[in-house]
Amino acid sequence: MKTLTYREAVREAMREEMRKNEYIFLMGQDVGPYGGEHRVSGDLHSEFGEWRVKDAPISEQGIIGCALGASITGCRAIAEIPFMDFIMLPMDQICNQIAKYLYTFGGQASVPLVIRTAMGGYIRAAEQHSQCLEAWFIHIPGLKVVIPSTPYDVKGLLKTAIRDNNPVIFVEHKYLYGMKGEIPEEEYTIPLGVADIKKEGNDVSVIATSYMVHKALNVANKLEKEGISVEVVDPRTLVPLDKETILKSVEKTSRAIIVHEAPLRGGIGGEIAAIIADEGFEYLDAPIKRIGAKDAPIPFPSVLEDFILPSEVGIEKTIKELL
Amino acid sequence: MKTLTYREAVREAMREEMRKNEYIFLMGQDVGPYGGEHRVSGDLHSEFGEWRVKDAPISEQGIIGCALGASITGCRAIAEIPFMDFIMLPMDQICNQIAKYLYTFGGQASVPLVIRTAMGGYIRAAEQHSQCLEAWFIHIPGLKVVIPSTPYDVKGLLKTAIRDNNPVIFVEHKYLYGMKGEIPEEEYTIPLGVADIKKEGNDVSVIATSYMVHKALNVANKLEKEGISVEVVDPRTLVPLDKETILKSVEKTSRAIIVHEAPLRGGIGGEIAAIIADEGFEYLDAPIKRIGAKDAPIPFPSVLEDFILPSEVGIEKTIKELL
Amino acid sequence: MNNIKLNKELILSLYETMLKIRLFEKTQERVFKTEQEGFTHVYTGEEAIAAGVCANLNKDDYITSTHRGHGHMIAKGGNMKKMMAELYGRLTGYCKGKSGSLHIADFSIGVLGANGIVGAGIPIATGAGYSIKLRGTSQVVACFFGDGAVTQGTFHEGVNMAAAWNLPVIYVIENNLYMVGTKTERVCKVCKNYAVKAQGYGMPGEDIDGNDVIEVYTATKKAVERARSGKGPALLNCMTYRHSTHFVGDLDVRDKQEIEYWKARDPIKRIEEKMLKEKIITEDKIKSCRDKIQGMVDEAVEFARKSPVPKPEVALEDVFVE
Amino acid sequence: MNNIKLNKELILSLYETMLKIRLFEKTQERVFKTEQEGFTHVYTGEEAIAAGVCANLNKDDYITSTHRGHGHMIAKGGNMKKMMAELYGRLTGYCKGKSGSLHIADFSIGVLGANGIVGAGIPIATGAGYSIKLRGTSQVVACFFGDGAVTQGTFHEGVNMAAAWNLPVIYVIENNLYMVGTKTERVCKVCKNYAVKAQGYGMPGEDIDGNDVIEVYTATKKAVERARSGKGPALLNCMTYRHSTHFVGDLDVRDKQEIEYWKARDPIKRIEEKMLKEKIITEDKIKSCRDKIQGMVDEAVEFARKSPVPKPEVALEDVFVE
Ligand SMILES: Cc1ncc(C[n+]2csc(CCOP(=O)(O)OP(=O)(O)O)c2C)c(N)n1
Ligand SMILES: Cc1ncc(C[n+]2csc(CCOP(=O)(O)OP(=O)(O)O)c2C)c(N)n1
Ligand SMILES: [Mg+2]
Ligand SMILES: [Mg+2]
Repeated sequence: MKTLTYREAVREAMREEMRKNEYIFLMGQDVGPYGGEHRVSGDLHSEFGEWRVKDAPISEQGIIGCALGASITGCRAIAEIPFMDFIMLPMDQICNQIAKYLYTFGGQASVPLVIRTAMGGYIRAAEQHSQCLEAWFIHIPGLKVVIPSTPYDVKGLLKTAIRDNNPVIFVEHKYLYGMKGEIPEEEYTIPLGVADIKKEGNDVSVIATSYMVHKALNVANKLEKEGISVEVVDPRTLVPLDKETILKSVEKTSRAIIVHEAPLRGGIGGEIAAIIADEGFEYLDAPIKRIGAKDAPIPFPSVLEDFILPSEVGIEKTIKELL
Repeated sequence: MKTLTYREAVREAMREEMRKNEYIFLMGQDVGPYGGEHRVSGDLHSEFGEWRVKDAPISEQGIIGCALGASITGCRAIAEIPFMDFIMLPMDQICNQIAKYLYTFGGQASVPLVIRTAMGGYIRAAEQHSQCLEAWFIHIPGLKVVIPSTPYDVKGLLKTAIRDNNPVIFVEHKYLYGMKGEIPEEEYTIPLGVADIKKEGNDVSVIATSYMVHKALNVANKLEKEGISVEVVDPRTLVPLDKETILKSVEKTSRAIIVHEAPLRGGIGGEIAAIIADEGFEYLDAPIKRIGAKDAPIPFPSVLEDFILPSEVGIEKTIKELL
Repeated sequence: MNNIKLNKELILSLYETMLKIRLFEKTQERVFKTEQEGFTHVYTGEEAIAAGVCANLNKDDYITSTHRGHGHMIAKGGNMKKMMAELYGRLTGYCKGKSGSLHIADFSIGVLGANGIVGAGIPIATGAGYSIKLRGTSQVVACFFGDGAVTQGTFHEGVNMAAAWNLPVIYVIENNLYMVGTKTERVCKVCKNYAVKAQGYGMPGEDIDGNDVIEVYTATKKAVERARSGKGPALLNCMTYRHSTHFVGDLDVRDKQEIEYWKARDPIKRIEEKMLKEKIITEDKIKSCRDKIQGMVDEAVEFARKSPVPKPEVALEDVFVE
Repeated sequence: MNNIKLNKELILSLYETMLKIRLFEKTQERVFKTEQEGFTHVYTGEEAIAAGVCANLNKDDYITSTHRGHGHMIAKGGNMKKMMAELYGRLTGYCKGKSGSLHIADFSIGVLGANGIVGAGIPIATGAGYSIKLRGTSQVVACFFGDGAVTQGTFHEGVNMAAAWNLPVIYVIENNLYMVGTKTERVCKVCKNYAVKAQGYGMPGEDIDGNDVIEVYTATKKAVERARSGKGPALLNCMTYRHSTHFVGDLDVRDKQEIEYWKARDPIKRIEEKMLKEKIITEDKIKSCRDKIQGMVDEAVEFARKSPVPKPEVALEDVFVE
């Protein structure tokens, strides 16, 4: 085992896969000599050179379109959109083009590409640099959506995503880049569609994603001392979604809370709640609760941002209200 | 009372409001002398002239940005995006700019504009001309979202939307444009945030939007003869959402089915189901069901499109399974 | 082969390609109305562009196409039967009958797909160019789009990247003066001499007569040679006019005189006249050529008609690949 | 006022504006590190552009701004106290302390907002121009953005519409050769002489020395007069260089010599030398001017420090207006 940051784990996954396949390339603003907006690409440019680690103009549609064009003609692109907020610009390329290419042309060409992007707040970056938009992508058939919460997960899932022959929206978290975790020395991958129970428990299931997994774990560890047993389920991938693991957890606990950082309304919490309210209805002893950002854009100073975004206090309160 | 098509009702709403306020203008591709991609603007160009009914280039970001810039400097824009699929192009202008303008600048400038767009399939227009994307917009704080199902509603709601000082995403339906309905001779408006019970019933609540309202009504009318009493609730606006009316209906019937045309996963059905599974949990006698498009892009020939999109047969089947 | 005088075989083959497109589209206009679903945009009047451009391409070169894409497919060597079957929504079609007129592709001959989103193919073509560079082949890409598409941000972004990185892409504007029912000059000050835009990206651009197949061919030849030798992209602005309405069944808001002016410059009539004058062909040969091609088209229609309609479940295939 | 020789008062006032920006930004760089949250991009080195452009604008003229927007605000007449309070996240700030350095606006003086999305302000400026046309006033819009923003589709779409419709918008490129840590020439072949792009849209464009405030002023004057008289937009490509890193605290990947080269062309040093040479100002006056302005900036800092932090509930205000 070795200790890597989430950022390093991402880089290592790319490095290992790029060494194996010379047609994989990374493209994005400042991914080259500068080392990436969040310093994720680091030294990849010096190892792989100009054409495999490509600095792009501020042309998000161009970047994603280019990644698509290359990926249907023998390459595998990894495109970086450093703030998920900017992903609004290439939505057409992602959702009208990439997601539908295989389907529209009757299976003629697959699109083996990964769009790496970083979501999330808690970094005082204000309204246009803090959003979480994963919910948009689960709504578009043809895209896989991955949202890892730990260094271990991010490395194993990114390697799988790069090898996948389908387009993957790979959602990192800015706040997590600095987080350290244990990583095996040997190579490993994690399949898409397999949730991870980050902590077992019996009283309530908290289904949380990305950075919220850590907040949920902190609360769970705290409540354990108070005799409340919280199960924390991390779906890890949203498409495909491992609903069996989620439903099994709810079957055990009879109570479900879904926590995500994105605004509550229209977030993935609705989707997960709806699955439980349909397929797990008989298991439930209490209303399904959702926790997400309050109904406002994300302001920058800590006093305001922390008020809008989910907090451990809020998660704890909801758990206690539900029991 | 007079009879107008949905298309004519939209046009009449614009005409009436534009006559009252000379700073309202309509901008979009082909809205001018050609009369609109769906012939909605019709003769407005000849009444209001070049600057108030403005043909735009194929620049969706430009159109929406232009609408924004005009609407914070004394005008009120109505921007037309004739196929909702194309709204992927100006997502940044809509969701990073328009939705956040008032908030980001601390309330300094409101953004009184309406983006009119037409969603929907059943017209054999294939993967990139058939989508319903209303779910994306409810997820972005700062946008109102309206989705009318009848000529009466579309006129009254559009007039309100145009007068609203906030940005409104106004989602028409291509299939409905030709539908006729009764409209009062005298002026009227419909407030945002008020659902409409399109048919009362006691056995099950079907919450449906846009064209699906009509499919639900057809099924309800059919089942009535079989002794099954279906209540059809049309939220009409998604933000603000009239959850009281929805919850009250579920309180009465104890059963809920949500029907929308967009793909099931990530659709507004999840949001509505989650609200019911939380705030209406105690009313429920059965799982909450959702009906939406199957998990695929939308193919063009009727045999395939009709298989992917929700059908009356499917709605009927789900109702019967639930009872 | 010298620059201006093309050899007889080449001219004949350009002519034949144009004729294939014309007769396919004329037939499509007719059968669409009664036998197909959806929408269709035909290419009549613009045949010289697809023919002149694609005659310079090898089978493994790429093209990206548009909503008005049948001509590109035919010129790149597409199979008319599979095309027509697709337009009829039949399982034997290029896309299993799923996608119809707006969305034809044949990856086996480098047709990377027509596109329902105006301008969206431009960065995709740039990406194919990037792939060529990375893989180190000598392929090129021809990227077709309309004069309206030039007003899309994707044009700007895609072309800039290709120019910056010397990618082997030929950007071909099919400048038919209109975007649906709006004259492009109403929304774009510089729109007839688009070549000037190329300077702003640091690449060559040329305004050419898009109804003169030989001019299109020779301008493309230069651009393709340049691109293959690693010197980067070029922009070709081909002036033309569509004979049809925007889509079949649409109203026509265009000026009668304008239509007449352009019909007199019909690219097929022009090449026929030239060939007759230069004795490359005879009236008889023209007729037999037309008959032969119409026969192929009719066969394609027959094939489509007889082909099976997909089962509903086909609609769930190809969302993901293994 | 004639074209080349500006009068003394005007030069002094341009100088004063530049100095305000410089001292505000130097102070901001310092206080940011220990007293503020978030991110901040400063404008040092580029002052001549905001000063020279905005000196041509009336209070009711509009500007749109960027992530590097403090200079635009000051040049348009913004209140330093409200600015600094915003940077500190205080309730007395321009945006109630919600949005910080990246998002300052003052609608009362026509500043329609800084923007965290590169290039997004460009179509918004076009829309303000459209509004002027529709309302029939004689206002103009100045739209600021960087050389990197030129590679955005929004640039292309926004500028094309203004050119097509003769909207009164001056598009001002602050061309500092970089986009974060990447030299623009690596991703854009034509990037120092951006004016050539203007031709592609059918509007005038000029490449100018953005570190010469008088050149910026006179070029803008011409463009503003043209726009006010209904003749349409113009593009000004102002070459400049930022003294700071991309954001405060970022690493600097730029060449030392390049930095030295440009620091020697510091716009403030240049105008000071010119004024001294032409006896428009004395060394003493420069000093007292600097002291006076630094005093204003310090007052702004004090104001900010003493201002109340917003209550958490402020975060829920302004999502919608009545
Ligand atoms: C992004 C987008 N906006 C609008 C449309 C609707 N539309 C379809 S074709 C067309 C006009 C295209 O004009 P041009 O590029 O000149 O091609 P032409 O039809 O003239 O061949 C428009 C506006 C679309 N398909 N995609
Ligand atoms: C759409 C978008 N893409 C990327 C970024 C990240 N980003 C912030 S500033 C910047 C560089 C901008 O360069 P330029 O326009 O030249 O302005 P400068 O910083 O040089 O003043 C980038 C890429 C962003 N904010 N928005
Ligand atoms: Mg055209
Ligand atoms: Mg720059």
